[in-house]
Amino acid sequence: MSVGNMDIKVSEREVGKAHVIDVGGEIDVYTSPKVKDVVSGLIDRGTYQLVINLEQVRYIDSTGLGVLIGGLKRVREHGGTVNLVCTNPQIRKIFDITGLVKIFGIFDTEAAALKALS
Amino acid sequence: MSVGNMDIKVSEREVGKAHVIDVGGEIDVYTSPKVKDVVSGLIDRGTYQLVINLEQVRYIDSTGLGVLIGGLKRVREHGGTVNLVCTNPQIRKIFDITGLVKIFGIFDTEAAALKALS
Amino acid sequence: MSEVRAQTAQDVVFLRIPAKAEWVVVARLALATVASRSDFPIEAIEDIKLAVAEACTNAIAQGDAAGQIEISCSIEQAALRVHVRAPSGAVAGDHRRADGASSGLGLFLIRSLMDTVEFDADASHGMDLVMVKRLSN
Amino acid sequence: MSEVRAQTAQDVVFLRIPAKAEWVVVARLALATVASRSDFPIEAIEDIKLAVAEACTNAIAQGDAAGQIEISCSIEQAALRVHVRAPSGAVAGDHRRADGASSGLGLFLIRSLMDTVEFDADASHGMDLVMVKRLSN
Ligand SMILES: Nc1ncnc2c1ncn2[C@@H]1O[C@H](COP(=O)(O)OP(=O)(O)O)[C@@H](O)[C@H]1O
Ligand SMILES: Nc1ncnc2c1ncn2[C@@H]1O[C@H](COP(=O)(O)OP(=O)(O)O)[C@@H](O)[C@H]1O
Repeated sequence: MSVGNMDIKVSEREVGKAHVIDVGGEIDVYTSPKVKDVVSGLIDRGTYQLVINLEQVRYIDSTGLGVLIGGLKRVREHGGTVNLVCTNPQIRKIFDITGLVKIFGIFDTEAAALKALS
Repeated sequence: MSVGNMDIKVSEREVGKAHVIDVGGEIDVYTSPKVKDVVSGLIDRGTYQLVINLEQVRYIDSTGLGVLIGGLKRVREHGGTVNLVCTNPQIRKIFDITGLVKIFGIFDTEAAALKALS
Repeated sequence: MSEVRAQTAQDVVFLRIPAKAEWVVVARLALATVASRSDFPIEAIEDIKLAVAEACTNAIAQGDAAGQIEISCSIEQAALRVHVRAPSGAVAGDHRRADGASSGLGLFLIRSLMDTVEFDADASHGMDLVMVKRLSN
Repeated sequence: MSEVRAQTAQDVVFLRIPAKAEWVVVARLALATVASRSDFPIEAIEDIKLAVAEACTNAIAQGDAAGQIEISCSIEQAALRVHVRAPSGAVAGDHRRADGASSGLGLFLIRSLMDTVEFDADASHGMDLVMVKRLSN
């Protein structure tokens, strides 16, 4: 039984005309504001082509989904897109259950998520 | 935050004239009887040269230490030895604190623990 | 006497945390550990984790920051029954945060992940949620 | 009123488990999570985990199998105060298991790993242990 690192890691980098946000750890009611800060910051600076890489995310709750949905709504107002990279089956299941698979582009690789932006 | 596999793994194998007991997981008040079963079973069958490999053990409590101490006492009655393989610093600390470093041979590798038996 | 108790007594794990976002992880992980010890498969453990967390998040959104969340988990034959309560004793109904009326997504997830769910929330009594996850499905 | 409460209130996580070996892992992990959220370094988290587990193991060895262990963890400025109680209400003193008089090794570990320890065990009241781990050492 091990206690993993509970701190979430969120960082962003520019890839061509898009920005990739890397998230690692557990996105819950305590940590999701940290994800929101980075997403909102990028959108505030006029970036509307986003890939959010969730490959290192082990857990996401409704507040985390809310951050993603909120980001998508904002970039769409400017003709932008949010694509997700997600391979974890438990997390894909959450996107399935909530019907969010129909709203987000969800990809197995970052390359595919970036390619689908343009 | 992840919940690891809470079931302990205990197995044994013959190496020359000695037996190696491999333990993996967490040795606590619930799981230590499973370790004791394997140690006692070997001693009951007349094996008094033992290496207990704790490399895959992430946690040990006083009941786990009690099993090791009990095994050592029994094999010593027959001129035998229990050597331990332990690299985890937290677990080595427990052996230090309790003074058990002076009673057990504790080694970084299985080869060293086996060599020290004879 | 002790035999009668042993027959009727059911193992219950009870946890009380402050109704604050930072402690939800304690509930989530404690319940995951209980489920793991109760031989639930990994996927069901993940479901229970998320359902408990959503119940806590809901209580935090609706409640009073000085409040507590009480989680009681009964280990039954082949099921876990989890009761999450957030009494709103200290704060009058009309002082509660209006923006947390109800998290549709959180409750939707709970209903999707657990086998049975009874949810009751009103301003005078706080939140009361009972959910059951069965071992076989 | 709510300001006064916010000033005096201290975050407390409370856990009650059946006094059985299989549930000690729940206490151990819950306390590790609390310590982790309270910014204790990994080594101190391991110390707290083991100390809480030893307290539970001690209670199980001394107590009544139908009993409960109560763990209360107060999150203080730069310390965790953990109170472990195992009331022996249901069982008369002379019915307790004689072989569990006291685990020397377990208590020794608790005293070694924690900064302050107050231990009280007697047949009529059960076990009562208060231990503190400070953030800075
Ligand atoms: N399956 C879904 N598809 C699209 N949008 C959704 C879905 N579920 C929730 N939303 C939107 O996500 C936001 C947050 O949802 P929810 O958690 O239900 O509300 P609240 O923030 O009140 O708790 C809302 O704007 C809602 O419309
Ligand atoms: N540091 C030590 N070195 C050698 N033997 C020890 C040490 N600590 C405990 N023991 C032995 O280990 C066994 C279990 O110890 P302990 O846990 O203190 O007792 P109990 O089983 O009554 O709880 C006893 O036989 C004791 O003598």
